[in-house]
Order: sequence, then structure tokens, then C-alpha cells
Amino acid sequence: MMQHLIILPIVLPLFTGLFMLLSRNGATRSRRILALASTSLLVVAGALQVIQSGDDVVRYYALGDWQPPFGIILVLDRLSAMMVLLTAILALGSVIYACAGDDEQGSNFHGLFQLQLMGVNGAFLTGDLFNLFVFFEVLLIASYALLIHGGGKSRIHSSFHYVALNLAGSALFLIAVGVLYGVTGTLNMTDMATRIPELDASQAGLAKVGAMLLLVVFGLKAAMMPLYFWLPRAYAAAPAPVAALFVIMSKVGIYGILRIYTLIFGAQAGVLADIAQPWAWWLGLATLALGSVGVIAARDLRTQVAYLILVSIGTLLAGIGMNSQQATSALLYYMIHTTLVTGGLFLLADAIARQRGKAGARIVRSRSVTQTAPLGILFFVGAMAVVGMPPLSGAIGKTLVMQAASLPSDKAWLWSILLANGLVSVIALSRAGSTVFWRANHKEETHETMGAMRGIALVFLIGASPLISLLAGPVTEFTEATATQLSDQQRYIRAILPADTAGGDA
Amino acid sequence: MIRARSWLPIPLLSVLLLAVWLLLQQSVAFGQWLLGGFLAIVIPIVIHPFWEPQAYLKRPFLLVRYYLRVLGDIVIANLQVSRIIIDPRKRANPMFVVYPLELEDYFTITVLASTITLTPGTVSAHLRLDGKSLLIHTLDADDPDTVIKEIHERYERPLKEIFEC
Amino acid sequence: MSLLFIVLLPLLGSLVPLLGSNDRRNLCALITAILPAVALALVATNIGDVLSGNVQHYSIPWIPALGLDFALRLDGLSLMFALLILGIGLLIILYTRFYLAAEDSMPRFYAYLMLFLTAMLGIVMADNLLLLWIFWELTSLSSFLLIGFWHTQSDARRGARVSLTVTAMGGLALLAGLLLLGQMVGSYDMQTVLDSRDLIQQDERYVPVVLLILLGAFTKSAQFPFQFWLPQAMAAPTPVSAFLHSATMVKAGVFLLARLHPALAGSEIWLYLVGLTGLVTMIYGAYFALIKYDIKAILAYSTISHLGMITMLFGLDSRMATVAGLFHIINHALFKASLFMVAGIVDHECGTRDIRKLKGLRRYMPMTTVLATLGGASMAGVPLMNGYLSKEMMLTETLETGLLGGLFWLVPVLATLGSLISAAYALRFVRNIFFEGSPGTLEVTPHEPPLLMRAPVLLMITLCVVIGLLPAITVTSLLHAAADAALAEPVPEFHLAIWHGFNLPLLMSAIALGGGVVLYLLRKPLFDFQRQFTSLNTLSIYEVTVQGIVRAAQWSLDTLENGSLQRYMLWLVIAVLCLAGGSLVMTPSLQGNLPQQPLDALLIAGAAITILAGLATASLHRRRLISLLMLSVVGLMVSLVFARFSAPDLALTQLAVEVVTMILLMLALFFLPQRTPKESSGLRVVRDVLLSAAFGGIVASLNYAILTQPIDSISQFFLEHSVPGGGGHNVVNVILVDFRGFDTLGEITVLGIAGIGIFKLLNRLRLFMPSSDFEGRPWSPDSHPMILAIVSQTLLPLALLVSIFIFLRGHNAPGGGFIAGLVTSVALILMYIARGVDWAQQRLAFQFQPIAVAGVGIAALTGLGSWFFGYPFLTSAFGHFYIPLIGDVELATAMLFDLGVYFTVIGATLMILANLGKLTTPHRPSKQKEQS
Amino acid sequence: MEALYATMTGALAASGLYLTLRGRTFPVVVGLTLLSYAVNLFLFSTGGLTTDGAAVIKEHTDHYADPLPQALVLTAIVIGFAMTAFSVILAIRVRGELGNDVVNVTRGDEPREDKS
Amino acid sequence: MLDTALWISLALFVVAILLNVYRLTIGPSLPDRILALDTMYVNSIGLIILFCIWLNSKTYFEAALLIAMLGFISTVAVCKYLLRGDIIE
Amino acid sequence: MIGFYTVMEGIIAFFLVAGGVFAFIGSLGLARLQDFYMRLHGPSKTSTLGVGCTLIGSMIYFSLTNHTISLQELLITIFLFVTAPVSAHMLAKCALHQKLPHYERTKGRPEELDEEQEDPDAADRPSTTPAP
Ligand code: NA
Ligand code: NA
Repeated sequence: MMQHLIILPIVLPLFTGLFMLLSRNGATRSRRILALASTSLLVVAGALQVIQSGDDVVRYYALGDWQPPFGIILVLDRLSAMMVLLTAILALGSVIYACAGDDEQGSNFHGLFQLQLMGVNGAFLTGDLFNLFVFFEVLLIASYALLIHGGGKSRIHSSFHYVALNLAGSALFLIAVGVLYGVTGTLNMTDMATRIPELDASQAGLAKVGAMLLLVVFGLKAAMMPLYFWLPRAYAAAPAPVAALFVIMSKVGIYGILRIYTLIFGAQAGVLADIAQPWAWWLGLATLALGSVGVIAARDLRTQVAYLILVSIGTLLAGIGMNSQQATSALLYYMIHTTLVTGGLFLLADAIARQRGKAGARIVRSRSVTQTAPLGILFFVGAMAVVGMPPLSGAIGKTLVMQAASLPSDKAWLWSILLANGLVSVIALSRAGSTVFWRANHKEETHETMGAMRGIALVFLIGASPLISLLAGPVTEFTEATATQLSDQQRYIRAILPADTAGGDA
Repeated sequence: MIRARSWLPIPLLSVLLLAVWLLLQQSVAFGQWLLGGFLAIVIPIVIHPFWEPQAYLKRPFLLVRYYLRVLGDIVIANLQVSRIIIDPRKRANPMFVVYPLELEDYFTITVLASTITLTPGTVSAHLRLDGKSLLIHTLDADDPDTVIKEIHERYERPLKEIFEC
Repeated sequence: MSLLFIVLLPLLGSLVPLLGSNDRRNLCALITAILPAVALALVATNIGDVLSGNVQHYSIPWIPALGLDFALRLDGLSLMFALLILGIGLLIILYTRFYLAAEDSMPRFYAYLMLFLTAMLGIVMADNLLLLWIFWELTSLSSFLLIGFWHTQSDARRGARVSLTVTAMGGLALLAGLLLLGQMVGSYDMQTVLDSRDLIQQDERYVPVVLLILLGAFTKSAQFPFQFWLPQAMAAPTPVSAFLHSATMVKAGVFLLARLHPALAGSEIWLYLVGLTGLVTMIYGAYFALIKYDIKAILAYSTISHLGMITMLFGLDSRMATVAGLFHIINHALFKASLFMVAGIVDHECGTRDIRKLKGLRRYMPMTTVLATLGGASMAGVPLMNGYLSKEMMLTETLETGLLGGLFWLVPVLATLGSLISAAYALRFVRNIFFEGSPGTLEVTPHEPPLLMRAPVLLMITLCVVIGLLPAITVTSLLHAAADAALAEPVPEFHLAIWHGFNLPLLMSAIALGGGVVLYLLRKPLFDFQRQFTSLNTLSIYEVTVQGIVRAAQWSLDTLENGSLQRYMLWLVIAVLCLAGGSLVMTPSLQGNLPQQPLDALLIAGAAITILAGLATASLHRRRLISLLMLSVVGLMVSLVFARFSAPDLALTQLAVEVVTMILLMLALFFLPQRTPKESSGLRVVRDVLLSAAFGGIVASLNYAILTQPIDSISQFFLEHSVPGGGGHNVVNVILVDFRGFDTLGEITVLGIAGIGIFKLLNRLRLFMPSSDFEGRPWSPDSHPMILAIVSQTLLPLALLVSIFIFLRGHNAPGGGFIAGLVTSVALILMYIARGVDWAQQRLAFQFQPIAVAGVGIAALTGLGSWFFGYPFLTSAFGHFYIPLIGDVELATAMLFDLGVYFTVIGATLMILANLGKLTTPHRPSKQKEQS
Repeated sequence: MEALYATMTGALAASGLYLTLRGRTFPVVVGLTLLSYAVNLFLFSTGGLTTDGAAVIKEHTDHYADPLPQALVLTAIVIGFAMTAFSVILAIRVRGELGNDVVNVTRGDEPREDKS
Repeated sequence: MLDTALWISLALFVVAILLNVYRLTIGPSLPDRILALDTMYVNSIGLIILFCIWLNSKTYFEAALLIAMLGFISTVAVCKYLLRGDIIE
Repeated sequence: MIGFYTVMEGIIAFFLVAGGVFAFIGSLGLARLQDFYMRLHGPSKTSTLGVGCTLIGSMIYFSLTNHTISLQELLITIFLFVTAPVSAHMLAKCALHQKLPHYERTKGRPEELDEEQEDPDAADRPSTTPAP
């Protein structure tokens, strides 16, 4: 069974999802149990993958037993294992939260959710460029369906923006795949990495166009400036557990950039080495700056969290732009932090909105939430974490990223923007928190409480922040090793394409 | 006891399917007969619910004659139409004709309408809602009664013989 | 290890109060006090060791990647502060017990307080720069909670936010400063940093480091011009003011100056920046303390002034100044905390803090009056009180400094002036409240507070007096140890004594005291003078600024993200043009090595039609149906192109998809407006045309370049292995179901999800159904033309047969599950079109969703099957079997996979089309019945 | 021929893009469909343009078109169809919710809880 | 002879399709355009058959079959739209 | 002596050319006849026959070259001849529904083309029917 561990994060949610979708009207209770069980198993699988990848061996799984570079392969390295585990943890929080009632707002929630997980995990694991496209589409179509879960005006409208932009993005992705295939004659990313350095000047020029198109595509998914416009509305409008899960989707874009531009266009790529990083740097900084503007301008908690995601994307992109092992390690830690915390904050914003009557998540004076203490503490912790207040993970992540800036000019740019963002976020979130929790009218005697499931989910995700601060030592050790592994393209080539490959027959 | 209707609900269709299958496969191998036969039985059973009862084919041989006649007419029709299209001096005399139907069964009416469309200078334009008359557009005709009479003689009556009476 | 517990116990203590209940207040206070008391005892056990010159360390690694260890130290400086923090902290706990009203949540307050206590201890004991910063920010956060404790009051909320903002800003600057400092030194270890003075001060980054760190220190210690948050923070409950805003948190800034003094001090910039800031703040604070009416505001500005004095002392370039600064930290903490507590008592008893209403309280609270008078005397620097000693030292050191060069005399003069005003406001504080007049205007009759509420004040005032009288035996050793930590050089010899003989400082003291009395007596004209100024203070500037920023941010975002998909698309296009177009420009040549193939008329005509139809689709888009027809032409042409260039499978697929798409778009058109009104301005159209043309140009160039590049593809492998390895002659199909079956699995998953998603979309959909077409013509009454129905019915079995044919041959000839599925679906959809939803629905025995899902399931299970034979997912198997009479039959697992595809396509397509069609049916009045 | 083919692809891409820049849902959807045609043609051609070389293995010939891009395009067509279908129905839903088919959100449409 | 016939026929079909495009473009009525499209489908069948003869391969026959079978469904759908608005009711 | 194959080649060529001619004429009719009802005649008959001829040519050709009787064309023809009238019929219905103007020389006035009294309120008035 261990040999199939690599594909488990794809197959498990696929079958669970299919099973749940077979009938439209199943018992809610059994579906919830199944969803929780499957997602928990996914966490276990992710953890096992992380453990397995810890020996620094790059493993692959040849689908259909067709050996690379001919067949599609899944690749398990530290990075993909980490992303799978991260996804699973976030998903578990979301599922728990959804089980408190969001799943009944429309049909087929859990099934679609599982398929969304399948898509995300596939994107993280695949070692084939076109297969990456396919998994992007799986996760996108599932996200479209989940985004409109529960209906409503703003949801539908923002969905259309999201869908239309992503369809355009998919078209660009295909062009990029076409260009890269047309130039290199292969789809396997590692194989592509071996062929890129051998291209002549005009072929390399074309490959560069492909690479740049991919950057646009991943930038769109990641919500990089100026392609981020779809994000705030879409995420703010999405049902809470879906929004929480969506947090990982923007990270898929980041993952894509990280993977493509370290493996295919990494240091070995000759004239095409490190072509995306300068763009990532400047656009990341711009994203970061604009995200800060959004955080302070937000009139609604959920929009605010959406902009906080933008901030994190900017930070991650800037981290990629610095293009060093230290920076990669830092951004990976930061990614773990921001994914879980912003996911938790989406849930929290929803939990708060549910207790404030008509005001919902808007940052205005309204009636007080029923459960001031638990929600208040969670908000405080979450806000601290997300703005980068110590001792929580945000501060550690940001500090790691700041520390990774080595050039004086990089430092000046990154630090000033990052610190200014920190200040702005503090102002904005203290405004928001004080308006929502402090500037409230008296409680009304409603018995609206968030209930055990939602509470557990919130504690699970927001509580992750203190946990990963406490465990920052081992976590950064892992991310450092990951960064080292990523920078060693030869290791991938040796592992996946041992000299003279021949396809195996079935 | 198995009733014929239950496993061979539309025998004529089954024959047609088997023939088409063999046409598609370009093969008369035994396996194809077997497979085609299987499909010719299964498909009618599957689509039976969608099959509104149709006129029963009474005289199949007349049908063959009918088809041959139509085939010939099609060729003639095309030559006529071509002349009108090509020859700028030849002026068309289009006309709308309301054709009173004697046929009652919709399948037969459909066959008639299709025939009219494929044959000389006529297009069946409209089956009126009451199912009693057919609006026909002719490309080159002078007298409606002639048209009606010709259609009745050449097509409707044979069809009535084949399917209905 | 005990160091860890000193910090940790109060942290645990922040959880303890939550165990207590708000009703049992004594118990709550008591259990809260236990842990800090133990911590204090632990500190006490270390006093001897530390005073003898040892520095204790404790360290556990935390984040090696960051250079952050959980490292604590206990040296003289830490010890001094730890004693202050824990000692006064315990008194505050006691005081709070009586201070808080019954409706205030005591557990919550204590929890915040303990959190703060931990943070403060952490700052003073941190042995790692980053750890220090962590605790530093924690004080900001916990003080935010404490100031905002009475959050129903807008003052409290604002105060909390302002203080958080200002101190967080400083904290962030501090982080940058400390990071730079650590990078300069190569370590964040405190001792290493403190030992690297020369390295640091010679580094070119020294100046920014000093600026950043001072920004942190000054904001925290409310130095000018960041002082404005402190008076605002007075909205906090008084114990908070007493503790945070006099004794501890505001001292964190000056603590930092002391802590990093050995590494950073001694330079010109330090001298000027720290010295002058302190001096200015001292005067500024004193002046405002004199003219305020709120007694807590008086104390707050006084605090600012005294912090300014301490800051100045740390700035001055003499070692004794540092000692004096440290000494004044202790003294100020003691008398100011007492005075705040007094102010709290007064407020508590009288219900007001307005000094104009408070009069002659000595009659009602004699004991408090005594304490207040002594505290005031200390603040004023009256001899025999501890405040006098440190002020005397301060005045001495101002005479020694090289600050301001030729204007050196200005420093002592201003210092004396500050002391003078200090004496004046101290006098005003004590005399106006307790001695002058009688409290006629008060609504309540004040009386002495409970004994235990006075006890903390009594204890601290006693300490003030004792230190004032016996400085040498009470604090010298502690001060020595602290100074040892704060100075890079050896601690100078000093003797704390009341009497140093007649000297200039003594004279200055006398002038300050005497002048203070005079100033107090002449205060009326000063108040009149002050009244001319409108109350434009820094705070309102701050508020306006923040609101302005918010509004500006909202405006700029509303402008940028105006909800316009068109604009978002535009950005996407611009990104593509810049990134891809830019790279394309750099490409040396588009022309590859391959020769072009010859053209023929057929190709030209085909391409021309395609291009024309494409352009027509775009240009006629406002007439939607025509646009659709043009799109249909493009679809047809594309499939012909596929056929022309050897892709039969693609041609088939494209044809089938084209039909389904057409049906879908026709369905959609019914629910959407039939035409697009003219909206885009001419300029917009021109812009979009240009952008589109540029994009098209890029695509075309790329395509041309790719077409002329030779390709060394992996495809040869598929051609070679298709038959022997995949068991099929149609390589494209074998790739789809075998070599790259995983793609196909994903693809049908997409299709299935799309169907399910669409079902979700159609749920609860509000429909807009036009009752007539776009020319206002009512719909035709004939809903299901009979001729169509009859022909469709005949076509259905034939289509099924053909689809099975296409399915079965797929592996070896063009065809396969996908096309077969589409053919089946289209035939079924034709039934819907011809006969209507009700009719078809009644006859269709299956539900669509299970079919679609089962299809994906079949494909996936086929893949899973290979696990049982020890092969990876989706490994195919095939074999030839000889069956009597039939002959050789090839069976492949790939066909099972393809069967999954087939079902998915049928299920998903019908789910999409039939469900959409089904929507309207119940709502349409049938005109057919009326007419027939 | 290659130049002509490329021109065709480019023209379709340009037309599609122009439509996606329109302000109504329907043209946007049609534009995306058109764009996907262009992309499919592009992707299809990356293996070269071959006449009379359908990749169905026969004896006596090794003149085959590159089958891989064809397989990719097939997948892309299917996915494109699914996406088109979804976006079309989403457009209908937009109309249902808003009463028109304008793609741009007007000001003041801050997301808020819609519980129907 | 066959080649010549093939080319003549091909040319005629191409011209026919161009004529269809002409009608499709100028209209004037919607049924005209639909009719033109439908005719284009039919002519495409001929084109494909001729192409098959030219290649001496029946690889593309199914494409012709599919157009014959499905092409009219598009036409029917559009007509139904014009008549009733709702094509599936 | 004209061989069998030459004859057959001639026959094939005849059918191909005839097919092309008919297809061309059908489309020509579509392009140049006066009204829609007349234009409908060309495609529905002539084009269909044109393709039919081509298919017959193909049938003979492939039967000869592959040495087996090629009958798939027959199937295509059947489909074509079954579906073409339906398209024509539906299109004619549309034209009547839209009351397309007819050539002035057309005789006969079917009631379908009578100008009815238009309901002025019926013009593009969306009726909103909320789903249950
Ligand atoms: Na196939
Ligand atoms: Na309908």
C-alpha cells in the first residue's frame, strides 16, 4: 500500500466525492461522517507523505505504469508533501465548520468539496505540465460550483467574474503548454528541465514566452497584481467553509510559480534561468502594497480577510522574487501560517456575522455578538497572527521573510512595505475588532451560538497559529530542507529520468 | 410464455437496425450478425418508451415501388429546379398551395411531407395544427388544383395504401 | 530554570483568574496574586547572586532559522525592573480588587493584567533581541486590552486604538532596527550584541539602526512627538494607568535605552537624539501637566515629563547620568504609581476627576491626604523624598554634558525649568484637591477608601520616604548592579546621599522649588494665556489622519476595483501583452528551420471563411443570434481543419461538441436579452480592437514560430507502443484511455462536476422569460411540430446504434467513448426538443447525476483495479480471446475506462441541457390548447 | 500554409478576446468559446501540420501526425465544453438575480450575506 | 480523369460553400441565415467525402456521418428558438 | 478498348462532377433566388442530391479500391434524406411565423401570412416567473 501513498490524496477524495454524489438526496448525517472521516484520513495521508519525503528522496508514481517522460507521473518531494498536508488540514477545518449547517444550504456540498480537494492535491502532486492544467480545471470547476453554493446576488455576480477570468486564464495556460511542448517536445516537467538548456536562441525565446504566459496564469490564480481583482469579491462572497478552502487555491498559483521556475526554469536553464523572479518581486511588492490599502479600506470583515490574503500573496511573491534558499524557506513557513490563519479568519468572520443580525460581517455598529468571549479571543488571536504580532506565527513568518532579504535595496523596499503593511493592518484590524466587539449595542436575547462544530473548527484553524509558532523550530527545519531540495534540479533529473529510459509495458 | 411484443417490440425497426449495423461494420462476419442482432433486439427494447405507435406497414412491396418513384422524381425535380436557378430568362412562378390531407396518421403525413419537400418544385411548409391540411410552396406552378391532384395521385394515395387501408 | 518560571508563572497566571468567578472577588484576587508572588519570591532568591555581579542565563532553542532562542537573563538591570514589575504588580492586584465596580469582570481584567505582566517581565529578562521584540509587542497588545477594558466608552476604545497604533508602529520600527542590529553583529544573542559596540558603531548601518530602535523606544516611552497616546490612554481603569502608564510599560522604552546603552550609546547622534528628545519632552510634559484639569491627565503629562527626563539622562554622555536615569526609574515608578492610585481613590470616592470640582478633601480622607502630599513632594523633588535625590543627580549631570556645544548652558537651565514646572504642578495637584476650599459641589460625600485599598499606596510612599532618607543602604547595590548592566564601562563611584554640600545643583534645586511655588501662585495668567489656543492637539490630528487614510484607501480601491469585469480582463490582456509580448519582441527570429508547406485554394478558402466567421462573430455580437450562427460556422470550420490535418477524432469530437454547444447557447439566449444594447463608446471599441489585434498578433506569431520549429517529441514512443503496449491502433484513443488516461479521468471529472454545478445553479433560479421574441412577435402556438417529432423518434435508435458503433471501434479507429456519449446525448436531447420535457422525462428511466457520477466511478475503479495486480493506478491490460463462431475478440480494460467516459458524457450533458430545459416548462401557459 | 494557419488562429484569438472585453455576459461567453477554438487550433498545431497521416496505426506507412497534441486538444475540448456550459448557465443565473446581463458590478454592491 | 473530376467537384463544393457564406452574411432574414448554415453543413459532407476519395481513405467517413446526423439538429434548435424561444419546453 | 476500370472511373467522375454541380446549383439558388420560400428549394433538394451523387461516386470508388462493397455512404445518404426535409420544414415554419415577405409574383395567400392585429403590449415584455 505504501507504494500507492503518493496517489492516495487524489484517489481518496475522488472516491469519497463520487460516492457522495451518486445520489443527490442522501442522509446529511452519514455524509458528514463520511466527509469528516475522509478528510481526516487525508490529513493522515498528508502526514505520512511529509514523513516519507523527509528522507530527501524524490519519489515518483508512474500512472498506468508508463515510465517518464512518456507517461504522466506524480512526484512526491518535500514541497508537494507539505502542500498536501497543508491542504488536508485546512480542509478538515472547513469541513468541520461546514458540518454545522453550511453544507445544507445547497445540494451536493460535500461531494464537490472532496472533488475540489482532489483537484488541489493533483495540482500539487503532478509532475506533468498538461496534467497540471487538467487538475487546475478540476479544482476550478469544483470551486465554481462551491462558490455559488447557497446562491445569492453578490455570490453569483462575483462568480461570473471569477469564472470568466479563469476561463481566459485557462486559454492562456493551454497556449503556454502548446508553446512549451512545441519547443521541447515533452510534457514531463523534469524532462522539460533537461531540454530547456539545449534550446537554440530562437527556441529559447519562444520558451520564454511560454514561461511568461505561465507566469500570467499562475499570477491570475495566485491573485498577483494586477490580476487579483477577482479575489476580494469572490472570496468575500463565498460561503465561509468554501472561502476558507479557497485560501489554498491562491496558494496553488504560488506553488505553480515556485515549482515551474525552480524546476523547469531553475538555475540550470541557461539563458532562461530565473526569468520570473524579478517580476514576482516587483509585482509581489505591488500586491503587498495594494493589499494593505484594501485591508484598511475594507468595510466588511470578509472583504478584509480577502485583502489580508492578498497581502500574504504579495509577501509570498516577494519571497519568490528574492530567489534564495533562505527566502524560499521563509516563504514556505509563511505560507503554512497564512493559509491556516486566513482560512480560520474566514470562518470566524462568518461565525461573527451569524450572531450580529442584519449587520452581518460589516464593520459597523450593531448588536453585540452573543458569545463575546470565545469569539473575541479567537478574533484577537487570529488578528494578532495575521497582522504579524508576536509571538504568533505571522510575526515569525514575516521576520523570516524580512531576514531573507539580503541586498540593501531589497531590504529597503521589502522592509518598508512589509512594516508599513504591518502598521496598517494593526490599525485596520483594531478598528474592525473594536467596532465589532466593543462598539456594540447591548446583546439581544437570541440564543444564536456558534455551536460545538463551528467552535472546534475555529479553534482548530486559528489555534494552528500558536502551535506552529511553538513548533517553529522543526517546521523551519523542514522548510529549509525543502528549499534546499528545490534548488537542486539535478536531484530531480536523476530521480525521475535515470539515463536511458524506456517505457514499460502493461 | 414470452410474448413476441415484449422482446421484439418493433420488428421492422429491428430489421432496419441490423441492416444499418452491417452497413456500418462493412462486414457480414458471423460475429457482426450476432452483435448486430443483439443490438437490434436490445435497442428497440430500450427506446420502446420513446416510440409512439406508428402506422403499421401493410404492403411493403408497394413501399419499394414508392421509393423508386420518389427517387426518380427527385432527379427530375432537381433538374427542374436547377433550370430555374441557372437560367435567368426562365422566370419562376411561385405559389402557395393549401393541400387538404386525407391521411390521418402522423407518421404517414411525415413521409408525405418529406416526399413533397424532396420532389419537384415543392416544399412542405407547414402542417397546420389541426393536422388536416398542409401548406405547400411551389417554385413553378400555375394552378393549385393541378398541384394538389398530382400530389394526391402520385404520393398520398400510394402511402395510404401502403400504411393505412 | 527559575528564570523560565519567573516569566512563565505570570503567564499561567493569566489563565488562573478565569477559574475564579466574578462574584467571589476576594478569592479571585487572591488566586491571581499567588503566581506572581511566587515569581517575586523566585526573583528574590536570585537577588544575592545578581547583586554580587553574576548574570544568570537560561536558554532553550526555539527557531534556529531565525536566530531566535528562548533565552532569558537576569542581570542587575533585569533584576531592578523585575522587582518593580512584580512588586508593584502585586500591589496593583490588591488595589484593583477594591477599585473595580461590581459589574466589571474581574477575571477578565486580571487575565489581561497577568498577560501584560508576563510581557513586561519578558522584555526586561530577554537575552535575545528578537525575543525582546516579541515581548515588546505583547505589551502593546495587552495594554490595548487593558485600556479598552471599559469598551462601552468611546474614549476607552479610541485610547486603546491610538496607543496600540503608536506603540505598534514603534514596535515595527524596532523590529527592523533589531534585525539590522542582529545582522550587523551576526547574532541576536544579547550578550554578543552588547559586547560588539565597536563593530556596531563603525557599521554604516549604525545610523538607521539607532533611528529605528529609538523610534521604538520613544513611542513606547511617550517621547515627543509621540507622546499624544499616553494622555489618551488615561481612559483606562486607574490601576492600569498606575501600573502601565507610570511604573512599567512606558518604562519599557527607557529600559531599552538602558539595555542597549552599552552597544549603541556614546555617539554624537545618540547624544543629540536621545538627549534633546528627552529634554524637549521633559519641558513639554511639564507644561501640559500644569494646565490640565483632569487629575489623571495631569499625572499623565507629568509622566511624559519625567520619562523625558530619564530619556535625557540616558542620552547624556556621562556614566553618572545613566545611573541617575536608572535611579529615577525606580523613584518615579514608586511615587507616580502611588499618585495614580490616589487619583483612582479620589475618582472612586468623588465621582469626578476634574480638579476644579475637587476641593478640600483632606477633611474627608485625611490619611489619603497625607499619602498624596508625600507623593506630591517626591514628584516635586522636595528634599528627604526619593524624587529629590534623583533630580539632584539629574541637575548635576546636566552641568557636565557636552550637548549643544556652545549653548551648553541651555541644558541645565531647561532642566531647572522643567523641575520648576514640576514643582508647580505637584503643588497644584496636592493643594487644589486636598487643601483648598471645600467640596461643596460634589454630589457624594467622600470618605476614606477601605484600608486594603490604601495599603498599596501606603507601602509605596513608605518606600519613597525610606529611599529618600536612607538611599545608601536601600538602593545603592541594586542601582550599582543595574548600572553595571547598562554601562559598557565600569560603573562610576557614586554615593547616594541627601546632602552633598552647597553646590550649583543645590541652588538649581532651590530655584526649581521656589520658582515652582511662585509659578503655582501666578498660574491664573498662564491659564488665560493657554485658553487662547483652540484645542487642536496631536490627537485630533492623528484621528483625522487615520480617517483620511481610510477614506483615501476606500476611494482608491473603489476607483481601481470598480467591479468592472471589463477592466479586470483588460489588465489580464495588458499583462499578457507586456510579459509574453515583451519576450516575443526579444526573440531573435520567428522563422524556424522547417520549410513552409504549399498552399492551395481549398486551404485559402477555408481559412478565409474561418477568419471571416470569427470576425463576424465578434463584430455582429450585438445581434446575438447572428453572432451565434457565425460561431457555429467557426466550429464547423475548425472541425474541417482537424479533418484536413489528420485528426479524425478531433473532427468528430468538435462536431459533436459544436452541436451540443449550439443547443446550449440557444437555450441560454432565451433567458438572456436577445440583443446587446450599444454601450461601448467609440473610443473603447477602438481600444479593444487594438488590444485584441495585438493579442491576436502575438498568438499568430507564436503559432507561426512553433509551426516552423522542428520538434523532437516524445510522441514517437506512443506511435511505437500503441499497438504492442496499449492494444489499440488509434494512437490518439490509446493516449486518451491509456498512456494519459489520468488526464482523461480528470477531464471527465470536470465534466461531471460541471453538470452537478449547473444543477446547483439552476436550483432556485428566478427566470426571465420573454413572452415574445425580440421583434415583439408572440411565440408560435405550435410547441412540438409533429413532423420533427416523428423523424426524431426514428432517428433515436439509429443514433444509439451509431454511438455504440463509434464507441466499440474507438480503440482502433476514430471514435471512442466521448464521441459516442455525445451522439447518444444529442439524440436524447433531440427527443426533448421534439417532444418536450414532460414527455421525455416520463419515458427516461434513469436520473442523470448518478449516471454521470457512476461514469467517473467506472473509469476510476478501472484504474484502481490495477492495484490488485500490484501495478500503479490506471495500468491497462488487454488480451485477445478466441471465441468459437465469432473469432478473435480483443478485450481491454481501457474499454471499460472508455465506458466510464461514455456514461459520464451522457449523464453530464443531459444534466446540463435537460435540466435547463426543464426549468420553464411548468411555468409556460400552453397556447396550443387554446388554439386547437 | 503555416503562415495562413497562424493567421487564422490569431484572428480567432483576437475576435474571441474582443468579445470577452464586452460588457454583457453573453458576448463574453461567446468570446471565451471563440478563444477556446483558437487555443485548440494552436495547441493542435504544436506537433506540426500533417496531411493524410491520421495516427491510426497501419501497415506500410510511418507517416503519422503527432498524436499527442491531438489527445491534448481532445481533453481541452471536453474541458472547454464543460466550462462553457457552466459559464452560460451562470450568465442565466446572473440575469435571474440581477434582472440584466451586465457583467460589471455597480458600486455599493458590497458583498453581504444573502440567505434566501 | 478521376483527379480532374475530383478537383472540379471540390472546386464546385468550395464555391458552393462560399455562396452559403455569402447568404449567411447578408441575410436578410434569420431563416435565410439558418438555411445558409444548414446548407453549409450539407456541403461539408460532400467536401469530406471528396477529401476521403482524394486520400483514398475512409478515415473521415464518420465525420460525414456525424454531420448528416447531427447537423440538422443545430438547425432544428435554432428554428425552434425562433418559433418558441424555448427550445426545450 | 476501354477497360472496366476506365468505365468505372468515368462513372465515378460523372457522379462526382454531378454532385459538385448540383451542390453548386443548390447554393447558387440559395444565393440568388428572390425570396426565402424560393431559396428554400435549392438547398433542400438540390444540395441534398448533390451530396447524394458524391456519395454514390464514393461508394463506387471505395468498392473498387478496397475490393469490398462500400455501403457506409448509403447510411449517410439515408440520414441526409431523412433529415433534410425536416430542416426545410422547420425553416419554412420559421419563415411563415416571421411572416417573411414573398416574391410579388407568388400566387396564393395562406392565412399564415395574413397580417394579424399586433398586440402592442406584447413587445419584448419580459415576464418574470419565479421558480418554485
Ligand atoms: Na478516440
Ligand atoms: Na424549457
